[in-house]
Amino acid sequence: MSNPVELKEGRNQLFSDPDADAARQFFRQKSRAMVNKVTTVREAVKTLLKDGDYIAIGGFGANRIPTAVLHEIARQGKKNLAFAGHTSTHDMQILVGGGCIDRLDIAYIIGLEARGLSPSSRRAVESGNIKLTEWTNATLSWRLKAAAMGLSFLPARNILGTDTFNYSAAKEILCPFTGQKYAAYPALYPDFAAIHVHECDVYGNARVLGASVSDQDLARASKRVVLTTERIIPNDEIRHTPHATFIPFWCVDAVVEVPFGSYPGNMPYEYFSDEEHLREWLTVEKDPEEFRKFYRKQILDTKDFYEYLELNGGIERILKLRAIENLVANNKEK
Amino acid sequence: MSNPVELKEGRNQLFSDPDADAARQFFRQKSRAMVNKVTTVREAVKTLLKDGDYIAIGGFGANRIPTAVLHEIARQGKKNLAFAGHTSTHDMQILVGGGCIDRLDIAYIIGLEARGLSPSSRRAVESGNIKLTEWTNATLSWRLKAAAMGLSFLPARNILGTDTFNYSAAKEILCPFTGQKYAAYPALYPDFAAIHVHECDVYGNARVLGASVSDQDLARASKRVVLTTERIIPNDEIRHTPHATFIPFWCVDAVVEVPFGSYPGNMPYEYFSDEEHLREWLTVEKDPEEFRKFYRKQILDTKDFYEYLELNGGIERILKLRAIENLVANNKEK
Amino acid sequence: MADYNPMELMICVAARNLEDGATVVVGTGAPCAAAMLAQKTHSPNLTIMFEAGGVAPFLPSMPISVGDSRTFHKAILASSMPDVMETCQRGMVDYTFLGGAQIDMYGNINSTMIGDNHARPKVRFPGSGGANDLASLCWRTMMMTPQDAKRFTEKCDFITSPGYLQGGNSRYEAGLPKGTGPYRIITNMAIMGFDEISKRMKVLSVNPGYDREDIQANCGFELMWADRLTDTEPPHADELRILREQVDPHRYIIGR
Amino acid sequence: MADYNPMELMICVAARNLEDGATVVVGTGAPCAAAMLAQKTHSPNLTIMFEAGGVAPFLPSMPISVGDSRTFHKAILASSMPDVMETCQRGMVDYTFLGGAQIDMYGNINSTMIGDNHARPKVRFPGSGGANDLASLCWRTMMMTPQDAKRFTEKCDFITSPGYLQGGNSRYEAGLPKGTGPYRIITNMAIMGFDEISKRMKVLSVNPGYDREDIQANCGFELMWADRLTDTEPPHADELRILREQVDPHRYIIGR
Repeated sequence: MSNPVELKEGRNQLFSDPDADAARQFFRQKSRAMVNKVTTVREAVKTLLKDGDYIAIGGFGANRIPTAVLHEIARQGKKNLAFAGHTSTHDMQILVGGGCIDRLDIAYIIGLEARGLSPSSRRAVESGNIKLTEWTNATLSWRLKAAAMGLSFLPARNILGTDTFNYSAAKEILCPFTGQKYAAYPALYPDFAAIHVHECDVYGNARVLGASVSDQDLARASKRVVLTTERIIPNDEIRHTPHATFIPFWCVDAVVEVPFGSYPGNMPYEYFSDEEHLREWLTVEKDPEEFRKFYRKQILDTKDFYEYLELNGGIERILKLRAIENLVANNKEK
Repeated sequence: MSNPVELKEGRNQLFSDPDADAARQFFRQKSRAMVNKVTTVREAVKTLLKDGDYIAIGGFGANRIPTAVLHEIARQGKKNLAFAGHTSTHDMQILVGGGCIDRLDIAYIIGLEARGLSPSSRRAVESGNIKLTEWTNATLSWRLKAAAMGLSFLPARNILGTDTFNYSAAKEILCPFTGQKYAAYPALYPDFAAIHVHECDVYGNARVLGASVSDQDLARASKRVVLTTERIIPNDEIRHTPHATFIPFWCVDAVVEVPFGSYPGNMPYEYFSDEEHLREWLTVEKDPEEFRKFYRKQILDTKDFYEYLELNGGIERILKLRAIENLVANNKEK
Repeated sequence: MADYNPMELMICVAARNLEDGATVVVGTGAPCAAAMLAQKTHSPNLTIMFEAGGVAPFLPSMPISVGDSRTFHKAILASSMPDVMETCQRGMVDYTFLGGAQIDMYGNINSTMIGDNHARPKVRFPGSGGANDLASLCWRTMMMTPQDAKRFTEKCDFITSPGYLQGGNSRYEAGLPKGTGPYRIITNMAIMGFDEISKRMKVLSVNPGYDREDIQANCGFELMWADRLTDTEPPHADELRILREQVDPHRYIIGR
Repeated sequence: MADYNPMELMICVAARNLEDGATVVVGTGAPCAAAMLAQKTHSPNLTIMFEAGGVAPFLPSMPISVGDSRTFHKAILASSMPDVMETCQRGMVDYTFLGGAQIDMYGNINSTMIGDNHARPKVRFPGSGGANDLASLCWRTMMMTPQDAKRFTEKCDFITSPGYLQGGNSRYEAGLPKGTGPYRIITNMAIMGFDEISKRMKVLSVNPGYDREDIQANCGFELMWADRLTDTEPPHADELRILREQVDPHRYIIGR
């Protein structure tokens, strides 16, 4: 087949293997038994994540994030991780603070949206010590979807003609039916994913309320998946409304019940983000030394997520954030 | 780029245009206003479907099908339609009986699963009067997904090496990352789709309970969409649980409230399929003349779906089917 | 002859091949019965999936459609056809069962048509439905079928669903996922597997009441034979009891 | 000077470009304010969408994240990022708004970095997020930005999001959807569109208090000028009242 159109390729590195047969070989031996998977955050991170792995985090920035798992990754000193930066903001702050990352698929990880930029994430990315490959939010979504579908690539119509393409690892292809030029995105099969959900049963059958971002695909695409959940619910409840199941058990390796587990992030219908605490991060990050101390106190020297939560106001703080989430002006009466 | 691998192509005809830019031009002028779209089946079919269109039907065979719309298509004598035969069984019986179809993307349309084969659908397909292109259930699913995604094609790993491929309109392509051979499927943007749902508001924001088959993609892929619904619910109810919305209003052109509208098909949680009536179809179809009379009486001579339902036992029949659906042994007491 | 019929034998044998903790996509009829029997005997943790979206239901009775309400009755998931098919494509589904009018020595299956003109077939069958998809994408494909020389044919009129195509590595060279393919063909006479290298059909065990000559005489191509050919273990009393009392009490399947 | 600030002007002008019945994907800040203002004035039936999945919410206040609870408060749909992006890709989304550190004469936008070494940038910005996606896939892209000669640059250090690329038909030749592209650049000084043929930035109207010389002096490339150059209509009292009282009562955006 002669091809008069020159097809371009992004020049940057691909940090994960898109091969669908290689992924299938992994999934072939992954357990599909519906067994009780309840464990601790410590155990889940210890057994399911190893140095050098490619990781991805559910939710969106500071919304519905598995904070307990992120802290524990830092606490256990995991190193040389590659990270899918698909609007990953507070998650990036935690992982960068712990020095856990050396490769980054970057779409949006420095800004905390309307809150401003993270000085430490920015320093890390400007330092040259982290390898960067450019993508966009949609490309990372579609890279996960390609994997969830069991493919090695998907075509799409964005990023063509830009430097975002030039510094990605995408490739141009032609539609065999129309001749139209497309960007082809390599499937992204993360080694490890952590997702915080509203409710799941002990087997990992999970429900998410509100916007789901890319988590349906993320759970399916990832080789090992940890769920933290606001609450564990009976399997009967899952079976009562099977079309509401968002993640089925066979995707999931570990379940940990972590109420308030998205703190300081927003958990829809549960509690709003702690904007004061997030502002404290952005302020203290300006001075690397101050940030180191803050990070040690908040994360490395706390034994678990509950100690961290207690340090920042505990359940009383959550009740205030719940009032904000519920658009109640003031919860003094409670 | 020199390419040592010979890439094969299916030899049969493509009945719809996969071009994504052509579809975008259509969608650009499609109304996105959230306005009251409630109408009648007659008006919806009259204004939204024209002879020669490519149509697709929601649900799965004799489960959650928009019977009222199917009957009305026959009653209005629509002709030369192309049809997406993705486990379309009772829908195919109705459309074939009305002589509405002349092109068929065929995956599964002759058998009624455990009930046996439809003699009239079989005769139609064996006659040579309907152009056939072979696909599978998954390929038609993915062709709709390609359109729902706004693409002109998607890759997949099935049908390679078979006559199903040879008599399709698929093409082989290579993954630009792994060199792996894939089947490429042309996007399917139907001109018209009808979907029966459990509940929707007057704007077309709809919910489906139970297995959803391909209807989420079908609603998004299709240029004009009619919903029939067991019940119209308030918009407030949609806004109360926005993650439960299965089809958003901007996909939908017309909404018709048709309680029991999947009869004689199964409607999950509402009523089971009428196996006696479906058996009557399969029996009477054996004799073309008998079938013509039956079809005239049941469909062409009834003025609407309710008259058809009444002819076959009316709401009392539905109550019996509801008891079966609910696994109640006997509903005599009701 | 023992106190069971060929359908009961085939279902019991099929069920034994579904180990605990595995996933299987089934259709209506005998495959669904085999999966239900496996679940009620040695594989309580077998996940049964249906292509329209139902996964891991408590099946109250035999479904009449792979999309009817029974297929997601108290299920873990009532999802979509693409979700189920993509789960297969991702390599998470171990088994499936197919039927067909013809099968050749490489396990290729015809459920589309008889004749040589696709536009005007002598006989048209239902076609692929999800059969090609499942045969392409699940790890192991099984078939339960009565055996005769017409059905077990030298050459399918139409290859609807892929077996090992032309044998050897041709299946994977065509692009189908590595390591997938036909696994067991369970007939009234024998249980067949496939030769590791040539990918030709190979008899593994002989059912009670039949011998090698019967089996070859009722096959339109030359069969290979396992070095250690065994006798098929007949249905156990327990299997038969559960199959008859709990799985198919109305004898929809086993009464055929 | 009239009784409004440049941000208020830009938001009012942007809002007027969002007609009733249209769809728009917005981020946090000024674009969201413009969409809310349009909805509360002439476009009650404007559908506001957020890339994390929220569609058509009753926004109780300005979201702080495009994925926070506000973005799907009493919404029509709380969906997923791929669903929203695919809706854009399918051609169902009319408008979007972008921001950036640099913009060139073809409307290409840099929100990634300053410098010439991608691995070690002088300054790193947030990067694309969903910006490239929305600029590629929505029909019309708008930008609200203060205007100066550094930001309006001859050449972006990095093209994060596509405008008309190298002008003419280059955007569509690159494969981006036909008919899409930058539509309005709304600054404190002027409103710009793009020339139909060359696709170069063209001033359409001049804001109160500025003249042609100001506008060209604060632009790093040569601007084109509309044949019928108009004066930008300043914010109406009604627009300002609704913006200040209902859209942004805490002056998060308009107080900047």
